[in-house]
Amino acid sequence: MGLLSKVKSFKGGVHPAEWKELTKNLSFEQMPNPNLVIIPLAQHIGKPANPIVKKKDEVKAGQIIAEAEGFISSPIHSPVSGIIKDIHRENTVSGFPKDSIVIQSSESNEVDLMDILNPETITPEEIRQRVKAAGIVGQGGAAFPTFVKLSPPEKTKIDCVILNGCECEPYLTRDDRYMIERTQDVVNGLKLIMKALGVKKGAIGIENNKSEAISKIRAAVKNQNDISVEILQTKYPQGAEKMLIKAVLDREVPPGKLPMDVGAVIQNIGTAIAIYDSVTKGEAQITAAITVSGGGIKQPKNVIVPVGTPLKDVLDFCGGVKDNAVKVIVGGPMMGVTQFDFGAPVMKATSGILVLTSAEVNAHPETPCLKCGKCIEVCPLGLVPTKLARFSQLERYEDAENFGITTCMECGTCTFTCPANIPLVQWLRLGKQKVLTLQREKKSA
Amino acid sequence: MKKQVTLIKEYTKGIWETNPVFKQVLGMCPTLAVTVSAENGIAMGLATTFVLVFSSFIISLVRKLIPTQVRIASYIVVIATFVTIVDLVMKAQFPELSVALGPYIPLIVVNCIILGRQEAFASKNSVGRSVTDALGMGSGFLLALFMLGSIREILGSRTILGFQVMPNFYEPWLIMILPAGAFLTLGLLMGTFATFSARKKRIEREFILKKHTSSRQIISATEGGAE
Amino acid sequence: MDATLLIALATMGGLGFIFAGGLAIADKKLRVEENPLIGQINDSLPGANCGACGRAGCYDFASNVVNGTAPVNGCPVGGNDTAVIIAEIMGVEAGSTVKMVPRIMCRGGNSEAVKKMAEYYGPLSCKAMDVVSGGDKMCYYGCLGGGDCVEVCPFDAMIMNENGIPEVIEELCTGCTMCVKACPRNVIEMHPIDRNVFVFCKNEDDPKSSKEVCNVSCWGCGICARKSEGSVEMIGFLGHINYDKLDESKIPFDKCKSGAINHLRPVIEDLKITDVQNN
Amino acid sequence: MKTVVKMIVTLSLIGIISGGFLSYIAAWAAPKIEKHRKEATAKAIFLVQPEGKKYESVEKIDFECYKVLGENDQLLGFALPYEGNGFQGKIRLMIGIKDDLKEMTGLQVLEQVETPGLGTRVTEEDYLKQFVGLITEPRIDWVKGAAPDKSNEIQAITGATISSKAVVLIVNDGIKKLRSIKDSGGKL
Amino acid sequence: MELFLIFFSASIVNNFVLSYFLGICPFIGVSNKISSAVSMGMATTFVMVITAIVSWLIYHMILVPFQLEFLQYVAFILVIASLVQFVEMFIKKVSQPLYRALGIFLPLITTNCAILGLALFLVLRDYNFLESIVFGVGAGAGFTLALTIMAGIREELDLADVPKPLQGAPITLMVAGILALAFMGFSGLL
Amino acid sequence: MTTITENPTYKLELASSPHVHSKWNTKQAMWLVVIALIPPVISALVFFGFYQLSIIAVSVGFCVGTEITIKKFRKRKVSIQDGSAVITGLLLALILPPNFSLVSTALGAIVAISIGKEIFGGIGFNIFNPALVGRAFLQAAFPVPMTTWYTPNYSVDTITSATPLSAMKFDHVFADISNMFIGNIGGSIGETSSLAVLIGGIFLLVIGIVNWRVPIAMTTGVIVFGGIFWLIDPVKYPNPAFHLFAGGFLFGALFMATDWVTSPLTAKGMWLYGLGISLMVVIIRLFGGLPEGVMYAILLMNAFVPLINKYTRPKVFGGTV
Repeated sequence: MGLLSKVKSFKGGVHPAEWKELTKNLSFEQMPNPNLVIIPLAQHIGKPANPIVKKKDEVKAGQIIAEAEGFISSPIHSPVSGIIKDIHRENTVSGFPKDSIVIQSSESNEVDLMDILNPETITPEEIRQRVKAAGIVGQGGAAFPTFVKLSPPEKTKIDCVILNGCECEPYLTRDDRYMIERTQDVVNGLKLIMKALGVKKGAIGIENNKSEAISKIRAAVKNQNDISVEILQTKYPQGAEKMLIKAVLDREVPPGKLPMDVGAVIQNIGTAIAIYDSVTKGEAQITAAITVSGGGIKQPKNVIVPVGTPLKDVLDFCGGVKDNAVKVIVGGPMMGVTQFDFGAPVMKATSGILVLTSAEVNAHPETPCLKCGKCIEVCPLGLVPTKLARFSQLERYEDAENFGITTCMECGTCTFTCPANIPLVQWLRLGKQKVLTLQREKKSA
Repeated sequence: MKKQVTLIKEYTKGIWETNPVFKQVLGMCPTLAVTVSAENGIAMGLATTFVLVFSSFIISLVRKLIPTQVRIASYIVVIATFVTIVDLVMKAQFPELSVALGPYIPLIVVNCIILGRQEAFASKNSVGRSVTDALGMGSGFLLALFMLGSIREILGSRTILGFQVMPNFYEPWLIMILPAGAFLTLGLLMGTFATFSARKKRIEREFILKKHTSSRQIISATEGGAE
Repeated sequence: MDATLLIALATMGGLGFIFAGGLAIADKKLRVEENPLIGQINDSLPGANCGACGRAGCYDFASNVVNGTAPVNGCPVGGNDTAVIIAEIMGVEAGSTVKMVPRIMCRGGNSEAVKKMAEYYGPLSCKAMDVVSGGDKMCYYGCLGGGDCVEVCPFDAMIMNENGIPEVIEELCTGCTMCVKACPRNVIEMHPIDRNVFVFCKNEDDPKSSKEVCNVSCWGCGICARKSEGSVEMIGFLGHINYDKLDESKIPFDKCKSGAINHLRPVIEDLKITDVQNN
Repeated sequence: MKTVVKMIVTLSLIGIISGGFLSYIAAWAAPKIEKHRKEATAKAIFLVQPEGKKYESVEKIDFECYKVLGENDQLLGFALPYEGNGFQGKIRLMIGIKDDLKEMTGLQVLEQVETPGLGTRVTEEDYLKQFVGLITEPRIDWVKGAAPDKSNEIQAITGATISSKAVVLIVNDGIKKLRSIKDSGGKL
Repeated sequence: MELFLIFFSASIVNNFVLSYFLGICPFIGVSNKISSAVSMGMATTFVMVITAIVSWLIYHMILVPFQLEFLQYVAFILVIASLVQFVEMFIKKVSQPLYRALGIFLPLITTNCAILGLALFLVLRDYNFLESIVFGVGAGAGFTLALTIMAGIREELDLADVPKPLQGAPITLMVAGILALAFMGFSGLL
Repeated sequence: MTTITENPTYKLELASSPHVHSKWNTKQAMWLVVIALIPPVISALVFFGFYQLSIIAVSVGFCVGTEITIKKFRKRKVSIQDGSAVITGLLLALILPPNFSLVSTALGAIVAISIGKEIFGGIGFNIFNPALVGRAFLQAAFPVPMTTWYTPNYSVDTITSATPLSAMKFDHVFADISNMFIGNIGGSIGETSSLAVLIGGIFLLVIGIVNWRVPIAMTTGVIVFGGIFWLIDPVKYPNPAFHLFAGGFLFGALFMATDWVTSPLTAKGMWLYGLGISLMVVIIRLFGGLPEGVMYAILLMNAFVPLINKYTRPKVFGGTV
């Protein structure tokens, strides 16, 4: 195949066990509407949405129940038909309670749809408006409102759109399945994004462990000169924006800057599908495609669930949790969040629910740092995690800032590698938060 | 401005509370260099005390006459004069000791203890008080030097003040009379001092703690409210 | 010998003359204006320039004190006396007002009080726990029990009690507020030592939620506010004591079901060390 | 201006007083110090030339050297203070040699800064007594680990080879210097 | 070659701090940050060179001709104290940035035994004028080296769990002890 | 919060991401180092006899004992099972001369752990290699026994012999390289047999416990620096191969300098560190007063590691902050 010679990548990174075979070959299943859905108003980065319904209101699936508040925000649609039960604080998968709308769903399966647009004749402005109206947020995990990404400032020159098909997190197979099952839609979604941004160059970056997806996508873009398929080394965190840009375009995003600033826009496979669906079917983002996997779940599955479904319902749909489970994680195992409340709901950007056993977690007690330097070797961002963690532990935030702690993206490679099992990411996250707070204080003072 | 304390207190504080070597970490150079034996330590301590006392005497005597700009220069000349006297007398009367203490006698001039006491104390206090303070500091310094010297001599050459105290089968650790040994011993000794101070503090704290737990001020949660 | 004596006198006198003159001229020509406080503090320092403070000499230390980057008691050579003088120069008053001590506004410790949903794994430090889903206690307002305040106290004036909640040993506390800064949840507040009544809760949630996560939380029922004639005010779902108008006798302690509003147990003088030793 | 005058006067005065005081003390101490120095030299000289009764400085050479005279003022040999590099610093020796410069009468170490316990063993009697009666021609040599079998050899100290060697080299150098003066017809 | 040996000996093999115990006070006091250690080292080197020049001149031009060797301590220290004060004032006037970087360390140098020790060594070892200067530079470089290494180690130790009683001066002394052990490896190089 | 579900039957863990972990942990790595030290131990017994086993036992025993005592005294968790004290004990024993006094060995072990490690706060915080601190202390304390060497397979009346390095230094005799490779020479207990050291060291390199950069940098350095002098004067100076196999070079390169804690963090730093060690080794061996300098060279470079780390910090991705 000659693939090996062309495999692109970045410096650093790790190779965690993949575990993708659990769900790799399973098609998506549609999950029935749950009895109760909980919709947090902050499902995206930026300002939380503003609820426009009241308690006891009746809503239809697809109806807007909360409006975007400000530029970086996103509207929220009801995923089910039913009655608003309450609007108050609920636990979320992020681990912190947020103001949420609780809807008691009714039997009705009726869905409010927007008008269908023709992807061939649609204008860039129409795409942006549709993306905004559909409440689409990035599916990569950060949940950045997609509409904002598609509206770069005038001065910024963008020359390439990269579709992120890496899915470098272990276990997760959602993007892989999307590329296999809806190959053409992925490509069409990419075209819509390119059109919205007026960009002539598109690329789909796929890790070389997804051979089926690669061959299907390759076939789909065979006659497209403006879209290339980039085969990337299977390595975590290949799917991180900065790493992907480095691998595909060999450009480095400076700390504190966005991919836009080096002329690239990254979109997730799931986002492309969502954009395509919103245009061609008029669907708002009211479902989430997620991988439910791990050694602790009885039937690993790729499922499509209504946004707001409590974890408990999803887990039950997949056969329930085995008794030897120790961790329930929303997101991938490297960057996801452990759950303690199964009442917390699936959000728009949720990519997976993992139930892990202690054998998979492979946790050992923490021992002192031996300065082996492995964390530095694997850090894709050229940081010194061991020092940064210690600075943060000793509250020496100024030193941490000087060592570039704000660059950290919490990818978890350092902690994964650390032979001393030091929770580096935890300390780094803490330090980063403190440093950012201090910076803000300094600016306002 | 300052609380007047008794002369006895003025004397004893230099020995323990503000011991120049262990607490203030001053005068390290002679402390480390000459304490190869207890005898050298005593000699150096006496020499330093001599200079300290006489400089304090002179400076507290003339403290009001010296303009601030030439303060340090004047003090240091006075100190240097006394050091030279010590040096000459030692060379004349105790030639062997003078060889052992070698180049470190002149360095008494720049021993921070002496200049420090002049600036901090002698230049602000009466003659009697200054001399007492100088004697105290000198004694503290002497004590520290003697301790360090004894330990190094016992371990490094099995003797103390020339008398053999360690059995013959004990092989002397030559490192103790090398620079490295000096650093390590002083470091450990200071650590030991600090441990004792910390222990004293901890015992005090435990005493208070006992009182505290018996009269605990925050109602524990299980006692709850009215229910 | 006389010649030597004369030459010696001449040399030393000459050297003294030259350097004194040089310094005098330098003093006149090269004088640089600066904050007079620095000079004052510098004068009160031992002047040995020994570097024991970790600064480059006494003058540097003095300017650091004036800038606020060095503590007034930072000179180990001068000791306490010097520290007092410097503090006076700097206008730092000591002990002029009522002593302030930290109070912990949470009682939800390890006992049944607070619900825990999962076992926390990771460093036992409040600030680190706080970034992992806000710790393992269901309450997002209360004490995390990691003991950061105990750790940070420079005077060893804090201990964790058997309930996993920190306690202040008032005799040792100097009111430095290090613990207040260390608490990621802002559970610790500074209060005058003679204050006796507090609302031991920070939970601002609605009654249902706060009741569900903790037995000793303020449920926000507001009964204390209604009955105490202004001694307690409700802000949202949380009671706040108005210390200006406080009348202890008006507060219906027995009406507070959770006991969130409460007073410190009075110091029982008779219960002394003997009791503890008997245990 | 007044302060300037005061400064100058004070410092000069202190300088003058100090200078005067010190000259006085120095005048008292100098002869004693000189005496100690002489005594120390004499002691070393008679240690390396045990039969000597008297000594006098050799004139007209550019380094220090003493003639040692016996009971009847006959020339026994020379005592040469000589220094060179040891293991860690300078070693200063007092070399005792017969007047024909062919046989040593003794050796003393005046100053050294060798490693305590190792290099300092060159000051021990066991080592130094090897030099008594040692033949210096063609040069002094050393052997290791075994007893010397030639009359111009000494045994180096185990573990302090460098210092032992250094001492031998210094002695050789010193003797060479004396010899060169003698050979060039100089008067010793 | 002779000059190089003097430099090498003064800076490494017979390091002032680690084998002569000179300048220990600032070595312990100012070695907590690399930046200040380097500045202190530079300032000391600067003063050492000046001291070497001036004290050589005073000794050989005044004290020896008039047989006043017994005045050397008084004379040297007077020179050093005044000189340092003068240099400090001068730098403070001329360049504030330089003063902040270097000048503030100057007062600390007056009572630095290393300076007086240097002056006395010059006399003891009978160096000529050029050798004196090289010796001054070498000693200064050695002092800077020891100070910088120590500062590096102490910055590292700030992150370590050093037992409380050993924190500060004791651990510094013990590290110095181990450093002295390590520097023994160079013994006999010259 | 109306929807809190009741606690399930299984125990849930709350922890920070990432939630999976690589297979390596410190304990495992440490014990693998112990395994890698078995060949040198065997070579010690083969060449110098079974008395050496008691030195090793005393050294390990006192290291472990000291660590436990200090940890107890400081009221810290005793973590002896991580094997670090055992390694220190083994390393210390293997760099002592054969037939060394057991009392002194015990002293060395105590110093190694207490002054070499615990005063800094225990494992991970030490600046210097503990075993080398112990050995340097012994060298300074008992210089004579520490430089008394025995020939391998000595008979009843023990014969002291010179190490190849001291023979080179003082008598300009170069030992046979093949003997040096096998270990049939005088020297420290575990250092003499280059073969045994290589077996253990390469095992560590292959399983990836030690970073290859340090040993490679040291080897390159010693070949280059040693080679330069050899080319200048092949009679006076030994060839690079001699440097490589003599004394404790290989042992130092593979087991001492590669110590995680006391070596630099970054690749660039490791190169600098290795080259620095080898330069110092060559200088001390050829010009210093001591015949062997690997120990001092490593200790000296240990002191430089904080500075090396500071100045070889990797570039932050995308430029400076």
